[in-house]
Amino acid sequence: MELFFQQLLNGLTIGGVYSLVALGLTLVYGILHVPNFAHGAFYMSGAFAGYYLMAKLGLNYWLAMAGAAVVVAVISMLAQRLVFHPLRNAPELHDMIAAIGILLFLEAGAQALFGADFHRMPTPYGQVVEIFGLTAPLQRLLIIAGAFGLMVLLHLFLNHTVIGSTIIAMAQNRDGAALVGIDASRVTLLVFAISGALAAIAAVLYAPINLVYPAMGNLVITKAFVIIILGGMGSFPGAIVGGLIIGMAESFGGFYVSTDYKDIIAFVLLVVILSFRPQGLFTMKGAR
Amino acid sequence: MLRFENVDLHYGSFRALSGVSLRAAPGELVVLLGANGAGKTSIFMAASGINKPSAGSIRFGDRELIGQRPAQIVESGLVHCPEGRKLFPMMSVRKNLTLGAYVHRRDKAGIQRSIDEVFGLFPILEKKQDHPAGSLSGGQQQMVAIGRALLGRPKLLLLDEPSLGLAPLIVKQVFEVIQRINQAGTTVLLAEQNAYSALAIAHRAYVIERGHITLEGDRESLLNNEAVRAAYIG
Amino acid sequence: MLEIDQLTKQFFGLTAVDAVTTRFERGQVSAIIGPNGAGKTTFFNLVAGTHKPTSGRITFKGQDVTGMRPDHVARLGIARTFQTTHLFDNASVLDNLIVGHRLRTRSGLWDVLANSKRLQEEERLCREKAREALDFVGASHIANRIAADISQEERKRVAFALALATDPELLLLDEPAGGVNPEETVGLAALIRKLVDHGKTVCLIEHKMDMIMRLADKIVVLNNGAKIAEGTPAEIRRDPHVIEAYLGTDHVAV
Amino acid sequence: MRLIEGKAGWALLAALALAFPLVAPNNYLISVATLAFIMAIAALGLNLITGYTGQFNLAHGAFMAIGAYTVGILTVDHQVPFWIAFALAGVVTGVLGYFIGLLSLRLRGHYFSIFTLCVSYILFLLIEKWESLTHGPVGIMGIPAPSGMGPLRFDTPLAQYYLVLAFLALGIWVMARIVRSLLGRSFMAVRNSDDLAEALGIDLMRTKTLSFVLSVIYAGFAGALYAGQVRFLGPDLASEAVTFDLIMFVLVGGVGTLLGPLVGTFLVTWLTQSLQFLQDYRMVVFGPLLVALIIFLPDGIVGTWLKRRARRADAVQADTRSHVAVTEAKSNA
Amino acid sequence: QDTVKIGFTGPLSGGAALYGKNVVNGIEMAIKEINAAGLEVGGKKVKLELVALDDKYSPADAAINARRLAQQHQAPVVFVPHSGGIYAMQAFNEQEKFIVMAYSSTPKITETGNKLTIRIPPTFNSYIEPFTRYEMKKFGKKVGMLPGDHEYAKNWTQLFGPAWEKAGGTIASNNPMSYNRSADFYSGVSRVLAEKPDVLFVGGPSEPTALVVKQARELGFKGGFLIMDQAKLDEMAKVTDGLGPLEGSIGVLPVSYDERVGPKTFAAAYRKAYGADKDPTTESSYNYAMTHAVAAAMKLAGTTTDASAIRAKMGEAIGKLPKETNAGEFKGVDAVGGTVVDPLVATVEGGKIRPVNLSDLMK
Ligand SMILES: Nc1ncnc2c1ncn2[C@@H]1O[C@H](COP(=O)(O)OP(=O)(O)OP(=O)(O)O)[C@@H](O)[C@H]1O
Ligand SMILES: Nc1ncnc2c1ncn2[C@@H]1O[C@H](COP(=O)(O)OP(=O)(O)OP(=O)(O)O)[C@@H](O)[C@H]1O
Ligand SMILES: [Mg+2]
Ligand SMILES: [Mg+2]
Repeated sequence: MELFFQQLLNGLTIGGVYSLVALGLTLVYGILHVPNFAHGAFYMSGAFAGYYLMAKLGLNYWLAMAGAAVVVAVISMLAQRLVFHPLRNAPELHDMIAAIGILLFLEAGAQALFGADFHRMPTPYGQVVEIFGLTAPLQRLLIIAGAFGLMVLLHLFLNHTVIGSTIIAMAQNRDGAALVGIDASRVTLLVFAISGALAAIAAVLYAPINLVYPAMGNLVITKAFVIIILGGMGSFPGAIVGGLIIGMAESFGGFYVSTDYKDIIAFVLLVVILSFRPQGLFTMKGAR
Repeated sequence: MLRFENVDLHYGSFRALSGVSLRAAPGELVVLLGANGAGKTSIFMAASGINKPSAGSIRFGDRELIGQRPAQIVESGLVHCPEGRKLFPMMSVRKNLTLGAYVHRRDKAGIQRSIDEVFGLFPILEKKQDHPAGSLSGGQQQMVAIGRALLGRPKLLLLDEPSLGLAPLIVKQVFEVIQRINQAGTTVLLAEQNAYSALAIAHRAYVIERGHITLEGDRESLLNNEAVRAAYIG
Repeated sequence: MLEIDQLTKQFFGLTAVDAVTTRFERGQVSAIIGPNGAGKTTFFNLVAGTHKPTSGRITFKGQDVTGMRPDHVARLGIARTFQTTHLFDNASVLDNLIVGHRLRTRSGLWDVLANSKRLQEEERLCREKAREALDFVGASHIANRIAADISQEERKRVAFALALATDPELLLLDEPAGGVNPEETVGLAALIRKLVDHGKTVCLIEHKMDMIMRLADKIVVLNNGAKIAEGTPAEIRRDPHVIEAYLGTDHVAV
Repeated sequence: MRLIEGKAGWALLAALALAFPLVAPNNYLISVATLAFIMAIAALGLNLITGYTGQFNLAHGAFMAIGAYTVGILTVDHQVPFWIAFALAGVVTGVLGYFIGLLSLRLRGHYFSIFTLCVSYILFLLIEKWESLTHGPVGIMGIPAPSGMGPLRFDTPLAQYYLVLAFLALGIWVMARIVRSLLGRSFMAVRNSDDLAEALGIDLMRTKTLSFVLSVIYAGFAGALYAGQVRFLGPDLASEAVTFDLIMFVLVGGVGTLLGPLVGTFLVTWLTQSLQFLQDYRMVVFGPLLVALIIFLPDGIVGTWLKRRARRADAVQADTRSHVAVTEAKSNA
Repeated sequence: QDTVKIGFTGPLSGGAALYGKNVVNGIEMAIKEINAAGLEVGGKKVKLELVALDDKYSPADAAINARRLAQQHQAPVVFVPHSGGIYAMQAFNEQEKFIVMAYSSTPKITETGNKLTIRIPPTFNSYIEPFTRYEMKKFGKKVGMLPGDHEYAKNWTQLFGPAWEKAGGTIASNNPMSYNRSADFYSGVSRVLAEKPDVLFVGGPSEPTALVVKQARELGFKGGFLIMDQAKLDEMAKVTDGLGPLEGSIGVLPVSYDERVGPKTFAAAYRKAYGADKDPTTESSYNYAMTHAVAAAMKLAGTTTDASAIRAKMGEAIGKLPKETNAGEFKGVDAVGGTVVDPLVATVEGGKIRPVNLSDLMK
């Protein structure tokens, strides 16, 4: 039983991180209708920014996290301005390839700046705590709390503030949004900033129990894509539930089936679910 | 109130508007008549800042609109109810209407009042207010689009083919509503295929053909113009 | 020719088409009218196979076509146009039309690789059909223009031609004169007549009452998905239900 | 007139390709070109499903790996002669493509793309994990070079070059036939609007599946040639990086054009080879270069050229029919 | 003065870039030293120059790079640090006449009969038995296997499992994990720990291996770690925050703990060249020593171009390498082209890394 709860906890941890990354992806998808392949590189940049601020500038964990969020938000907005904005009228294939260009650039850039080495981000929360007879590293609990707290905040922001609803409006009809006076370029920038910040925060939450290195984003981004089509592209609850499903599948699959096959489990799950619901779990209308 | 002077508009190398000049005085209801592809929508798109003219000037009050962003133009009181509706399909009808008042977002009470007025004009929308706008039929969506434009509290309202795809009964209502809006003090620029109904409520009208204004006049003179009758009223 | 029996379609609880029973006769123009959201387009989608009905039966020339895929339905001889005129926007008008006859051809991959007689024959046939259809609707002069660049009325005509190229017996036209000015509407109405004179059966959705009243042999009126009246134009014009739900009292005089 | 111009162009290309080894200073350039030809064959296939049929397949590289592994496994573990294994590579990818196509082509747009991305990942994992069949991460070594046919032998770089060139030429010829036929028109109809295509009686699923299978067969043969050329296979061949490379080739050259994949493959290959001196900074330069290409030449090199030519032709016509305005041809892949 | 190009192809970008960089660093250092000291071959002064090309770990790119190095740059030797690239190059290196300097301890690369291949690291066979003995004596007979799932780990696992059983041990479970790709080792580690093993067999790149160790300790594992030679104890200690969690481990001796003259001199020079905080790895030290060996072999053979002649002198050259430059403590080359080494291993006892002689463990 204890082992079961350990896996549950673990599933929540990775699920939470996946969800945060997937949320950023889903938000940008909603606005641009383009799967942002560079998102994994944003995640990686967030980890490096956090690492640099902590290890090199000696900032504390939370400040470093905020700093990383700002840095990546800026990178993300720059990518929007310099790359996606000029491509706004181009077919979607182009945005995808351009995103790959950004990814290559950021990955190589990180390597040029920080070297190809594995880095380790320190954390003040390295202790192992006991709750209800279960041992859990504090950082893992922090990840869970952080990830889900952020999701609630984001939900409130999108659905209960005017700025939030402008984002949703933009996602549904760009021209329509412009005609009611919503400034499209500002909203797009804002979405990119949020998306980047979410990736950075996810990275800084997760990095202390993992490693920081230039290719780290690739691991997460494939999963994030699985998640957003599992949940329905552009769907907010879909990203969260999808993240949890994949997190749990990996955790329990890795434990009860085999770690060797745990990645396959997630993908096979996707194939099965999409065979029954081709539009993903959370979209009502035809998948387009 | 609105003044186009020698406006040219290009799509790529194709010239959709050439030297268009027109005006609408405060309180007027001006109709644009023209065949399909004549350039009516292009005029509206230029005014609301979605498309950028390549030459000329568009003045709204004492403000030059060319070069301004759509958001700024809406804020100044020029609201465009577009052809093809451009609603937010997954949002509820009510939320669509509310966003229409985006530039007045701080005035919560005012928004509520305006929404009630729109429901008064189109009772069906009140019933459907919690449905996603995309699930409504074409005609109902057109009503939402007009309603949303009204929530922008237009000083000048641009209506692009509001009767397109509407049932006759509803078309009649729509024209009544437009007239009422106009009588309440809003200047209206209306593009229509339905020339007879449109002229019936208009003060003045322009006829546009292949991107040129070819005729201009008040209601009577156009209704009695043989060419116009033959071409647009039938 | 087309018999509809108790046809029903529900979307997430909303009944868009509600137990409609009717029939369309060969060689006639039938019209479907009704307020916005009455379920007219949905009705077409059901007949054409785009949506599967919740219940009910559709019989075409004695054959049950209920729930068939759109391409099957098309091959059986039902062609349709869309409410928002769909064309292949980045191809020339003629290229648009050549595919139109593809469903009547049989050459596959082997023919292509071997450049078989059949393929050459069929390619010629498709081209011929396309020209023919274009001539029929009077749009030969725009054959080489890019479809995205032609006017609304030309689009409507090309859409007709595209439907015609499939060699249909029944044409379903969704608002063929929507967004077209009165002068051009008359031209389109004449074209529809011409279709019928050439042996096609037509079923159309329209809001332009003058056109419908002049053109249709029979009118079906839908409201909230259900059929509220059916009959000749003269009958419909007088029907109190129709006046109340749709036309409004003014129109009686037309 | 245009036809002759086209034919002459192709003949010129063929002559260039045939003469290249005579002027190439060394085998290095010849083997770069050989590998580029192999990639170009795969890119041609990708262009069929993506450029002409409008379905953006992200598993293309994985199918190339399937073809390669078919050859590797059959020749190394079962001593099957190369050419028989080569033919079977096409069959295996085709059959697998058929089933994967059935499963994935029901999805539309990005769902299809990302679903295929996942399929690609599953195929990669299968190759990596199914050790008894694929040798897992250890890889397959000792794959024989293509065996000789009659008097021809294919064990020198030069011979391999001409062998691959012959297959490329065949691939182009078949592709040209397909896209210019009624079949190709059906594909393009599906790309342009699937609703309309369906209403016109085109069986969407059949058409898309056919295109998918044809396209992956190209990938399968490309993979088979790759196996015979590199003679070692590891699971990395199935990674998405290969697919991304292929997409890049198609896009840089011009999507939905016959020549595009070829031009793109050669140009990008040349670029990556010339940027080698930058070593680990290579991608810092290559990334932005790619972005710039996409932004400033959105139709790719061939696409831009064709469009310019079309516009010139249009301008000439416009003079003769003064009342008809001509908008620029809209491209929408 | 002639310039002779020394070729390298390996991953310089992407996930394995660090690995490639480490190899390049070693070669680069050696070349600088050789040029500074001045090299004379057949009475002519020659200057060595490194040409390093990126192949992103891809065999096809490695093959192309090798052709380029051999033909455009006339490089007589090409260093390559991954087996895929090695296999791809072995298909033609005898024709094109260049030596494959293979950095991979996979035994197969020297079993193919290729006459122009030098395998730089020793095969790992020699480690397995002593490692097994040590851990079994110290902690018990039940091993839980948590190796990586990459090629190298597979090869190790294949030999290790039977060896452990032969020594009288049992295998609780074998659970390979993707060290390079996985985002989380939690479930894999807990799965193996559920079987209550005495010893864990782990190994992959140092840092992820350290995460596995850390995870195991967090989940309450008290036994020892038998660490595959790919991971280095000193690098692992940086991730586990000290040697504490590594107590009871056995693995290869990190270069920086090697007290023999060659490695010690090298470690000092490496830190000087690349920064005091950079610990040298065997990737660097082995390739450094072999670059020196190549230069020496050229001198002995009296040619910078004839690959077979250079290859023939490699054994002698290695044997004659001065102690200061023989950072790998190589003794020579065996019949098939593999190096002969007496590697040192290390255990972690009392919070310290202790060098041990393999032969001592076998007693
Ligand atoms: N985005 C565009 N790109 C290219 N050409 C366009 C574009 N939009 C409109 N056009 C062309 O510009 C001309 C004028 O179009 P516009 O939409 O302004 O006409 P309209 O009078 O509103 O017609 P309708 O009655 O059909 O709405 C037409 O020939 C049309 O084809
Ligand atoms: N795919 C769908 N999903 C959900 N609801 C739908 C769908 N299609 C249509 N509806 C609903 O079915 C009802 C009938 O719509 P339909 O489009 O058939 O009306 P219509 O008679 O064609 O109207 P109009 O004249 O405005 O085009 C509407 O309430 C609409 O919201
Ligand atoms: Mg218009
Ligand atoms: Mg309709």
